Amino acid sequence: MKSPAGGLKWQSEDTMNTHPMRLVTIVGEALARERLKRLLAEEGAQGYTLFAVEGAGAWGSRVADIEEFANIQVEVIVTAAVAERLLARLQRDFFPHFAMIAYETDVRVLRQEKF
Amino acid sequence: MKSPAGGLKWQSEDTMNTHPMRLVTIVGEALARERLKRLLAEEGAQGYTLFAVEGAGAWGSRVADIEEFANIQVEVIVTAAVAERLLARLQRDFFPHFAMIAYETDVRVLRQEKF
Amino acid sequence: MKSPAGGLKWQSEDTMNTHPMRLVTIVGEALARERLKRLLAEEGAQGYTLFAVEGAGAWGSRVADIEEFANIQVEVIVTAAVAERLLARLQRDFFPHFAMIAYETDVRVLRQEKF
Amino acid sequence: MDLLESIRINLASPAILFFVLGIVAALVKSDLRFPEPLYLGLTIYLLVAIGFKGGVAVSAAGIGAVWLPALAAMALGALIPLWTYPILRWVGRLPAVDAAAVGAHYGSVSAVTFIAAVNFLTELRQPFEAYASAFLAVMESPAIIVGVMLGKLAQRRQGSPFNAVMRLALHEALLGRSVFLLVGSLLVGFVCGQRGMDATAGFFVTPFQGVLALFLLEMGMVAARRLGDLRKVGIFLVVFGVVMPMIHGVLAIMLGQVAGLSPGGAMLLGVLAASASYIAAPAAMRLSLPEANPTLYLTSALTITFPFNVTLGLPLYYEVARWWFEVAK
Amino acid sequence: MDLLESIRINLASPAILFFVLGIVAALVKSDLRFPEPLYLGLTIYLLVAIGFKGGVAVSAAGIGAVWLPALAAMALGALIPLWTYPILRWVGRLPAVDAAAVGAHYGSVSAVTFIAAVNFLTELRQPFEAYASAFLAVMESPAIIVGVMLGKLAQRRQGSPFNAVMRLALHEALLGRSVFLLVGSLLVGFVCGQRGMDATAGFFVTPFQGVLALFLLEMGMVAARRLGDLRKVGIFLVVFGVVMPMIHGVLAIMLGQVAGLSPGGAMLLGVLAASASYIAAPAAMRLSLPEANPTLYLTSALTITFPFNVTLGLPLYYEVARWWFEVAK
Amino acid sequence: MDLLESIRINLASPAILFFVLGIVAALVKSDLRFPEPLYLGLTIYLLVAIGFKGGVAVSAAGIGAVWLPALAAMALGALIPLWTYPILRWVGRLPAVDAAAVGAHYGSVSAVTFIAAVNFLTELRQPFEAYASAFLAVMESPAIIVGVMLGKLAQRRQGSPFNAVMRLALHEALLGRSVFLLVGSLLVGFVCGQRGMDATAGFFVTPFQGVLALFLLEMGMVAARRLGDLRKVGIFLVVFGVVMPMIHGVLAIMLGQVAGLSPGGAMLLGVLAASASYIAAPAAMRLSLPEANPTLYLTSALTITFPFNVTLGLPLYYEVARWWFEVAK
Ligand SMILES: Nc1ncnc2c1ncn2[C@@H]1O[C@H](COP(=O)(O)O)[C@@H](O)[C@H]1O
Ligand SMILES: Nc1ncnc2c1ncn2[C@@H]1O[C@H](COP(=O)(O)O)[C@@H](O)[C@H]1O
Ligand SMILES: Nc1ncnc2c1ncn2[C@@H]1O[C@H](COP(=O)(O)O)[C@@H](O)[C@H]1O
Ligand code: NA
Ligand code: NA
Ligand code: NA
Repeated sequence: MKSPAGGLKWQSEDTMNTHPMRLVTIVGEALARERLKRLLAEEGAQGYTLFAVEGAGAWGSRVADIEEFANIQVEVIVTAAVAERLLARLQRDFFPHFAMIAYETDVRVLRQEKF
Repeated sequence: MKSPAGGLKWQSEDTMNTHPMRLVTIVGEALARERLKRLLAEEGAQGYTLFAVEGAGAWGSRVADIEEFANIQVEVIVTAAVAERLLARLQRDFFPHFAMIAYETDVRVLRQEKF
Repeated sequence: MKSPAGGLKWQSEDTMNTHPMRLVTIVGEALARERLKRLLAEEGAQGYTLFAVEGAGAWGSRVADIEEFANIQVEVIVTAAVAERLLARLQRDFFPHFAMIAYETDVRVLRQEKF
Repeated sequence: MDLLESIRINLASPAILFFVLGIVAALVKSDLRFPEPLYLGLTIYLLVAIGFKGGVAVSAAGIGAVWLPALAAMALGALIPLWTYPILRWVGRLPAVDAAAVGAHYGSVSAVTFIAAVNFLTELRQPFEAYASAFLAVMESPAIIVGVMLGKLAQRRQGSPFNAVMRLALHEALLGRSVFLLVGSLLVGFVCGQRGMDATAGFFVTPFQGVLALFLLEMGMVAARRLGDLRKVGIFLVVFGVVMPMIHGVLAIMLGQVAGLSPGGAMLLGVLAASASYIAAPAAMRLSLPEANPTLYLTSALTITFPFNVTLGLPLYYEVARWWFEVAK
Repeated sequence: MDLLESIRINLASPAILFFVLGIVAALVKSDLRFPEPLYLGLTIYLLVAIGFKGGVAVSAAGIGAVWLPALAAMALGALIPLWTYPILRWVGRLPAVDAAAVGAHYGSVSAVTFIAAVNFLTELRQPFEAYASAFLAVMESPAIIVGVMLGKLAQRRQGSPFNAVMRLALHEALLGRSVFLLVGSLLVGFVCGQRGMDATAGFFVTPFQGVLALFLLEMGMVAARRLGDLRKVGIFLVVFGVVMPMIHGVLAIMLGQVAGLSPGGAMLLGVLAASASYIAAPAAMRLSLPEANPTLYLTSALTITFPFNVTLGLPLYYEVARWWFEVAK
Repeated sequence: MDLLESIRINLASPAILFFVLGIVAALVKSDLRFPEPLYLGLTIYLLVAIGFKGGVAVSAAGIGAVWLPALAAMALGALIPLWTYPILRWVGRLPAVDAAAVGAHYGSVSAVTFIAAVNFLTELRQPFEAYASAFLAVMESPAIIVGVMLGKLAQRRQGSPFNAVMRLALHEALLGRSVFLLVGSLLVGFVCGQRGMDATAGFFVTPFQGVLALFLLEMGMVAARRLGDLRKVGIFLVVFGVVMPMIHGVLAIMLGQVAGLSPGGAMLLGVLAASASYIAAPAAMRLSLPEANPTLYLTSALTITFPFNVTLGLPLYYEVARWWFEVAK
């Protein structure tokens, strides 16, 4: 019996083709781009998607005009284990020095074996 | 007892470092940019992330070439209370006049105190 | 009784104004842009949002400089039924030929009738 | 040279041919795209260059020669929404707020149409007052402000308070990107004078006509993408979008002659009056009169009036100016 | 002047040196990046400028002088996939669909290589038929269409229906961005003639060579980022990517001489035949022959043939043209 | 001509007036924006053009004439952080790591300030050594490296290992976008020489001054957006950001005279010493000294020193150079 909570049925984590996975989203200084990529590779992410964004937060507003002061958002789909390691390392190695936030979302992917 | 539904364990809203929070996403006319920023500030969001996007919806297709007719997506992480106020005000003040959609997602953030 | 799992209350799928819906996210080659749009229209999506992104995955890294080799991310909010048809067709018609991933997320929208 | 010959010359100019190519690109669904930063870069260049050149010209001619026709231009812009309103409201049967919004667009101006007119005169070697860009700079805002006031008065009972809306409208009308760049560059050019022009002509003058041609390629695509909306706006607006420009054009040419302009300068004033804004005015309307229907004003300004003006309008206003200056002599 | 001297001159030109600088940038992992809109802006400019100039030249020379060599160019482009297919399939042991796809790339052309060749002749003050850009415009599509047909025939049993795929291929081959811009600007230039050129030379001619240099900086980075894929394609394709261009180049130079071109014009035809498409053809293949492996055709066209052609190929084809016209006299 | 007249000429130049217009745009909150690709395109153009021209000039003058003043320039850049460190640390009471970071910025250079100085001399028709861009190219990195070393030594007990950080700093200082483009284009220009310049002057020279003017419009907005941070940095840094450039400028002018430069060339060396980096240095500091507070160094380099230098600094250093060469004669 997968889902005792009938009201949650629509979440359908048991759909035929899709598999639960974590989407980790990181938003912060574009200058950290290469370091982030390296972190992702080290922790075993199989890919990533990167957006040029504009933003504002505790460290002030980051207009998207000068790359050196610009923002990026990185989204990466990983297993729960990798997500936890990733978030822990972000917390430890990146947050003290970079304007940055991170969060995770539950998603369901096609082709689990890719991630 | 947190999770009676064993199958939902992977959602791990009880992970050590992360805290449940709401991600409110707004997609619509770039012209509303400044008003949206003001709304976010008024309702107590501590930051936001903004994307230049292309889109299509009920109000027709918005190719990303002329800024005046372009689209933006704004993502903002807030508490449940702020999310509700935000969505209510979007519904009331923005939807009648702007091509716009909004939705919320459950996410888990690091450093809850930031939001 | 909607939610037997007290700990999941914050997901509030029962908030006054919002309605559960699926967000399908597709990331892949920009060259597939027109085909993807056609697919979305065929399967009954009422709109979409499209991002120019940079990315890396199994098919190598896709720097955002030459459009022909660039990446896009498409996000589309649909009903559960449409989401399933969409994912099935992506799996069948797109994945064998294009560098592409897809996943779905549970979201809660305002104005359900739009989607 | 007669009207047909003028039309032929205009249609065979690079700028207009690239405009047509852009329309074709959209119609055949070529995958050609101008990403927004490119569009924005071309816009900024064109506005800065035309403003700067105008400012240098004002400094050469002296404020004394410019203020009277500039004032006439502003007055004309401010008045147009007042008489188009009743036409749109009662002949065209448009809702009040839409009548106000469309009127604002036709009182305001299109910088690109003006630049195409300058191009056209340059190709014909017809002299004109180079400071006419100053008219462009001052004619963009007044009609927007008048239009928003009309619209708000017409729907008094509704919506947001009058003052808040007017503040928004004023900000957009006076500090929106295109007005700001035009007026700002005009002032810069005015202060620099010829010395500044000598230093920067290699950028602001040499490539100017070619950049316009490339930009019109993009504008052709933008206009043609809205061709489908023609059906939505109805026959009245299509006629309005062709006839009103001609009336305004002729009126302004006469006004220009009275204000002491040359035939070339009067023709440029005519083009300004005839043109309809499709950048500054829509942006202001979306923010200040969001109740107005953008399909109406965008389609008429961008898909009817703009193409008409740059293809047939320019030679027409030119011949009218030449004829009127003959007659009035 | 001999081959070595020609090579020296080419390698010391700004365009090629910036190309090398781009390769270095990628190799040392500098954080230099050209964002997509910038890349797109430069591409659009180069294609429009070369097409427009070509069109003006066609209008000056008259269609009569152009149609025969243009037809020869098209035929050559269409035929190349037919003879590269067996070589790739049975000598190179490539799968059928890959043999068809690679052949399409070598029958089609690279606009940037052509522009670099024009640059090279200009620096050497070697005269050439300015209307040669017309050959560029007509040579891009035929090989793509032939290649897709070959590929589809080769895998008849499989996949999507032949007609649907050919429709896609035709759309991409005839209306893809680069073909559309080249052919469109050629037509614009043809209609405008010299008068249109006079108006826009400050944009389409004056900065042209410098823009090319900047663009090659970016192309160096793009090509070098794929250097790692060289290992994946195998030695056969590396040899193919250098030898076939030389064969095609020589062939086309002879053809050009027969068709009545000058040595400069024949060399340009040689460059077109020698060059391999890395924009239009890959896009068309991804959409019409998605089963083909992009690493094979992209690496050979972009990372082997393109660098070879712009560095050593240009002087080589130039010397061959000079020698052949001596011999054939 | 005296100081006031020099200031008047500089303030009335298009470049500086557009800079002021940019400041106004930010202050009145106009919706004018330069999207990142546009900013990046202008930057790349300016760096490549100035580097390339410098390289051509070096090849004309010969390495023999350049190496000595270039070495002096490098030494000066490397030394500046050493004496600004104690001032910032003990007079300004900044934390050690911030003192090191700010010093690195003032030892490094601002390419845009240098280009504005070249513009200024060109407008005044004052001759200068065109190879002075070589000083710009070699002065960007040394101070960054010295500053990072200082900062790491000052916080030895903490954080990441010294060697790893220095590798990062070296990579950023030597291969960061601006250094790479400047040095690379310099080499390209050096190899091409005048022949390459003739081919590309229509792009690298003709529009150059105008592009700078447009770019300064954007820089005005960028600098003004940080005006609010002035309150955060305290009065000491404001004074430092105006006084230190004057001291460094005078020092470098004297050095330039000793090294055999002309008054124009010495003034350019002065401008380099006086300028503070706001692109390469901040990027390197964020990565190599992330503990340093960016508000301090960005505000002082970008919002205090940069505007001071381009408005009042340039005429000042010019008059100092003229006076010193009189005195020292
Ligand atoms: N509450 C928020 N919602 C969405 N994005 C945020 C939020 N706070 C910060 N950000 C993003 O994260 C970046 C860094 O945040 P900070 O470290 O707070 O300056 C900002 O520039 C934003 O793009
Ligand atoms: N079903 C949808 N899925 C994703 N994005 C959408 C959807 N519908 C609308 N949008 C986005 O929201 C914008 C405004 O929508 P509309 O008000 O329907 O025109 C569109 O331009 C799209 O970017
Ligand atoms: N694990 C991942 N997380 C986020 N995005 C990914 C991931 N894997 C692939 N992608 C995105 O999907 C695109 C196509 O992936 P692929 O088919 O694996 O090359 C990549 O270019 C990325 O933008
Ligand atoms: Na008007
Ligand atoms: Na070829
Ligand atoms: Na300095």
